[in-house]
Amino acid sequence: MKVTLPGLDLKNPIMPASGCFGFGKEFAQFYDLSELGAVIMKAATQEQRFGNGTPRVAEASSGMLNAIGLQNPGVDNIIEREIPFLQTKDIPIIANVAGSTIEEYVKVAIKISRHVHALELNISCPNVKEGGVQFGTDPELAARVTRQVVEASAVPVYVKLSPNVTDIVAIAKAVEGAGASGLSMINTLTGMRINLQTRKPIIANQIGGLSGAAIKPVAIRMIHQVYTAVNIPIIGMGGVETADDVIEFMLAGASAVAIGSANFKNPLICKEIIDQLPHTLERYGFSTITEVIGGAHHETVTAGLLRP
Amino acid sequence: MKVTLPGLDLKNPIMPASGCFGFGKEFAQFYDLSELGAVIMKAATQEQRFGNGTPRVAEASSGMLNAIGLQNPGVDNIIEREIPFLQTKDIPIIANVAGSTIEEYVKVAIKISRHVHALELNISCPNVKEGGVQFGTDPELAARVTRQVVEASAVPVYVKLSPNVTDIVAIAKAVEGAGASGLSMINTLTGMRINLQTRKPIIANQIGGLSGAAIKPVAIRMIHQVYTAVNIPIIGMGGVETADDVIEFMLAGASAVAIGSANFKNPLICKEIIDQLPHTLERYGFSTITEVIGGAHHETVTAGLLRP
Amino acid sequence: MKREWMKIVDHKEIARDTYRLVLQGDIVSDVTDPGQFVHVQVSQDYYLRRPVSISDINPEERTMTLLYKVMGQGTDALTRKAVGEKIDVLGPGGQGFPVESVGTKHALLVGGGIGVPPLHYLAKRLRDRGVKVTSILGFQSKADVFLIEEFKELGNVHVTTNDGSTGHHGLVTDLFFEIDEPFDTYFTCGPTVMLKAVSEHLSHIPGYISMEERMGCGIGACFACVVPAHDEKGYRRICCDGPVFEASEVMLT
Amino acid sequence: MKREWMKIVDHKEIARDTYRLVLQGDIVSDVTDPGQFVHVQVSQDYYLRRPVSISDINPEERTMTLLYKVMGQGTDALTRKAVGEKIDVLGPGGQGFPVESVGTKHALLVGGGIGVPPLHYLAKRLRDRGVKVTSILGFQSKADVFLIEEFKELGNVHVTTNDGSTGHHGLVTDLFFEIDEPFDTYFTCGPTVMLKAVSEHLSHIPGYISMEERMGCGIGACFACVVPAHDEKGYRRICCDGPVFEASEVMLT
Ligand SMILES: Cc1cc2nc3c(=O)[nH]c(=O)nc-3n(C[C@H](O)[C@H](O)[C@H](O)COP(=O)(O)OP(=O)(O)OC[C@H]3O[C@@H](n4cnc5c(N)ncnc54)[C@H](O)[C@@H]3O)c2cc1C
Ligand SMILES: Cc1cc2nc3c(=O)[nH]c(=O)nc-3n(C[C@H](O)[C@H](O)[C@H](O)COP(=O)(O)OP(=O)(O)OC[C@H]3O[C@@H](n4cnc5c(N)ncnc54)[C@H](O)[C@@H]3O)c2cc1C
Ligand SMILES: Cc1cc2nc3c(=O)[nH]c(=O)nc-3n(C[C@H](O)[C@H](O)[C@H](O)COP(=O)(O)O)c2cc1C
Ligand SMILES: Cc1cc2nc3c(=O)[nH]c(=O)nc-3n(C[C@H](O)[C@H](O)[C@H](O)COP(=O)(O)O)c2cc1C
Ligand code: FES
Ligand code: FES
Repeated sequence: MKVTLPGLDLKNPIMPASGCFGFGKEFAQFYDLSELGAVIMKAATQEQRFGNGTPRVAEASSGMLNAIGLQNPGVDNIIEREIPFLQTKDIPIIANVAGSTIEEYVKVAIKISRHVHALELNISCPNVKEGGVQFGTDPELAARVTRQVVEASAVPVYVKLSPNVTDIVAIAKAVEGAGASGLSMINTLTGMRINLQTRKPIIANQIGGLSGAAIKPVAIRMIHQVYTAVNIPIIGMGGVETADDVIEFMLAGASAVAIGSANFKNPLICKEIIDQLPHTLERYGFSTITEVIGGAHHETVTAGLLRP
Repeated sequence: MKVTLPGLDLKNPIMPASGCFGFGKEFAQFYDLSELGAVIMKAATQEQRFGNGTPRVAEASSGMLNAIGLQNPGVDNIIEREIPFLQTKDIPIIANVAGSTIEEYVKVAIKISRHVHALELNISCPNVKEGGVQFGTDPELAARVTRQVVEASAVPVYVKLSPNVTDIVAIAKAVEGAGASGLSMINTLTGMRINLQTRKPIIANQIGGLSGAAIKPVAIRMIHQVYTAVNIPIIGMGGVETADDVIEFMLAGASAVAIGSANFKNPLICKEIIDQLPHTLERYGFSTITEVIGGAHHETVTAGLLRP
Repeated sequence: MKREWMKIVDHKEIARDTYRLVLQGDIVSDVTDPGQFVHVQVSQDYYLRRPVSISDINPEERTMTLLYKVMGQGTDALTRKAVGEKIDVLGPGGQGFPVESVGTKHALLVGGGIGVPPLHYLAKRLRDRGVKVTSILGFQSKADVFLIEEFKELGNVHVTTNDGSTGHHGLVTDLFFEIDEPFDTYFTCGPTVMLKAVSEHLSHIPGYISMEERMGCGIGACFACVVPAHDEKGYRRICCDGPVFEASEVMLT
Repeated sequence: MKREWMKIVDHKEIARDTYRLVLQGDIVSDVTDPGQFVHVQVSQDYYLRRPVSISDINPEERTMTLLYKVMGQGTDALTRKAVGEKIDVLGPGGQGFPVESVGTKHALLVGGGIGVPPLHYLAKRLRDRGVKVTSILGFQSKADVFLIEEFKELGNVHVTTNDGSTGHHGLVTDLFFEIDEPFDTYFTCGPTVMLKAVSEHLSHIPGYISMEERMGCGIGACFACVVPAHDEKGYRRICCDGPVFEASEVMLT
């Protein structure tokens, strides 16, 4: 079940996704976090942020919308009050780094990279007015912020891509060229729900990010496309809810998988999937987890509806 | 329930979406098509097309993928063998026009526009190798093909937009500037599913278009954004399955609504929604259907979780 | 906090669109305070859980009573769950009303609509400590009224309805000056407009309010359910810092 | 074709992962040919319907028998539907095996695995017209075998299994030369590899094959289920032009 990625020795390929697991404490009451492959923390910005108005979440078919707005206690508080708890667990820690300007990204990266095993550079948060997502939709800007954060960081940088783009491959190649050690994809698709009673968008921010099973086919498609275009590993996410989903993401090209909103349905989901994974691998005829990675690209089994 | 749009006098705002209703014959065994607001036919190309290999569909959470590949009998056969049947029904007919080159689009538009009430210019089909979608992802190309088809067409042209773009507003404005009488949005989101047994994409074309309830929040978001940026009407679609959904699309800014893959779940869906719509309007306090259009933009009811 | 498939042992409509759901399981023994809630997964068709307050518990029978009102698709689907079925529950969540730590002699409980249920268990706990309890319960109309007999067993009860079809015709706040014996603390749960009105009227005494917001995780990890607070921290999470707060702690908007 | 909520009147496992589901409703009276199918909505959790062949009908009792094998999530969920429940069915769909229009005296029926069911009703209809019926039914293993007794009542039956655990050890095509009396027409349903092998072996006589493909609409409107054809039109839709075709009509790939 071991997977080795730049900066990350994963005892298994499962980790909670950023923003869906806080800084771990709440989930530690359900299971021992040391069982995880790694943990990705909630986004860190330079200063404390209070985020958007409420409501911040809405339900959708097979998914949910959120517009938290990067609420977090700020990088210093995270280093002081949150990371020490996670360091007591035997798992690599990934810090999700956000900002409104390249300078902010760099400052946060400099500080926090001294305390974690890798950074996830969040250039794809759809829920803040300034910064964040414009870096994720323009290959040049994406490359620029990546290059500077890679230089500033003491640990490998995984860039988290936005799916709300015409050409995901162009962005992926741009950040690879700028020195990213890996990719993390996908962030949420931007969406909206309207409350028929009030006739207004449900979410105070109007637009939110769609996550959950609904976006899985988009995630699989993008990972499949990017896998053949880059030479850096991909942490896949977007609608993972079962051990079968983990295999599907890895066949598409992910080297590890993050689980986001499914933690809200079932706080034990990461642990349960980790427990099921060996059996699932066996069922589909794999002997190691690394064999699965990119399998959809190099397998020669003929597709079809054949059955015995 | 009446809505009047360029070229289209709709007795109600409900119509089947292109590609999900063939040319109507199959559904005529379930109900009288004259009850519909209008009908949008399967895409027409200049020559007969055989489409992609099979499998062409796959299931997804709250949705499905398809990669039919614009299979159709060609514009001449459609005019000769399919349109006459629809003309016996008392409904406006919309022809979905596709092509690989601007010339093909123009030729199809010249021919078919003489026999229908409006065109839906399909610059967004994700499932063909050449033509189609590149026109839908580049504002300049989109404007160019729109301009020429508008010139060639005898009837108003609605341009069907692809959601697989970074900036939907830019495309919408470009085609409005090029003379489109209306917009139709959204086409499918590109996605993929992988068969864990064969380890290959389920769909022969690998990538397919995701439709159904899963994409509704993306459709609502895009319609909401585009509504304030253009002055032409929008036919909304993407996951409509209930009369409530119709209201949600119209509040976001749609003037009429098309129903696609839900016809596969329930071949009577369009008729059932038409029957329920008056009651649904009343329930949410509307006295006419036109009052709903764009309601989310100009309503003054305060949002909130207030309850009596 | 646990995730548990709890058994439905009773399920009945008790007022218009309002249901009593009695669940049995281990979560019951973890309930500490009145005003805590459980996070209910109606079925796999609904992506998010629904927060519902604990209205009462029976530790011997390992049961808890939830009272819920049909407000949308999820609660509507919940009505179709039958006795004997199991349901996926996460809880108990949050900080409830303080009982031991407040020195109240005469408590005023103010409930509005589906905000009434958590006050029931609170009233029992206060009564058990010898606190005098007076309740003002507001509903839309006669058909919506519930739990009145239960509250009457625990103290004085005043009922108001918006349409005057039973009790006082008007708002809960209309009755504050009709309560003859002075009360020293208030506890309230209901729509935000009501919470605001109550806390403004009674700003001279200590009060505790239970709040509502759409939730993601329900356990404090996602920051979906925040409410602005007056202190330096600037916010509280309703699901774990609340849902009950001291009235002076948070900003009602 | 109709959409109907049909009543489940019987539902049992009859072989490994293989279930018999008996449905009652008006759709039954619309069935014309053996080999037609119904399009089943397992539940709202599944976006697409599942095509399942009609294995038998009983017009007096207004019932139809479906035999299905658990192949994925949808068929797995189907096993949990109980007798008495209703299920959303669209049908009958498609063109079945010709019975009246073929001048066969001795028909060979070749079924593979879950392709066997539609041949059952076919065998009955052929027998009713006085046609001699010989069947070769192939399964993976002994535990997968079903309907043998039913076929035996209608003619000679040869069974093959891939692992030799019962009947002949090998493929259905191995047995073609073991059938003593000459047959003049074949009818087959099963996996595409088998259909191909059968039609190649028996290319000298007329044959009818029933095909499978993933479907969208199931009624001919979406072009999901096409198979290439030899004529100018170039394709057939399995859901409405088929699922049964003359062997020479379509290209098996
Ligand atoms: C701490 C707390 C305690 C509660 N206790 C009770 C109770 O005891 N009895 C009762 O009837 N109701 C209670 N509610 C409100 C109850 O959670 C909502 O009425 C319910 O979630 C509505 O779900 P729905 O499926 O009917 O509506 P939908 O509109 O379909 O719900 C869609 C989404 O919005 C959320 N949502 C909608 N309305 C509310 C709301 N008012 N508060 C929070 N989330 C909402 C839902 O949870 C769901 O995620 C409580 C809410 C909170 C926050
Ligand atoms: C005309 C026709 C008749 C059939 N008759 C029978 C029958 O009598 N008994 C029986 O057990 N099976 C029959 N099948 C096959 C049956 O439809 C599939 O086994 C079933 O759809 C698998 O669904 P699932 O949910 O288990 O699999 P999943 O993999 O979860 O299905 C996902 C999607 O793929 C489709 N799909 C998967 N496998 C097939 C397949 N082999 N053929 C068509 N669609 C497929 C499903 O319908 C669904 O849309 C028939 C198929 C066709 C086309
Ligand atoms: C409530 C919520 C908060 C999130 N916050 C962040 C964040 O702070 N940083 C980030 O990079 N992604 C954030 N995400 C995106 C997730 O990490 C993940 O990319 C996305 O939800 C898709 O995965 P899922 O479908 O498993 O949820 C958030 C998602 C949710 C639902
Ligand atoms: C099987 C299938 C075929 C389609 N064919 C076409 C087409 O030929 N032309 C077109 O413009 N859109 C086509 N579409 C897209 C639909 O018209 C519609 O835009 C999309 O499916 C979203 O709506 P829905 O969620 O209601 O299905 C097709 C969709 C499906 C599912
Ligand atoms: S609901 Fe997630 S923090 Fe409260
Ligand atoms: S499944 Fe739609 S045409 Fe056959």
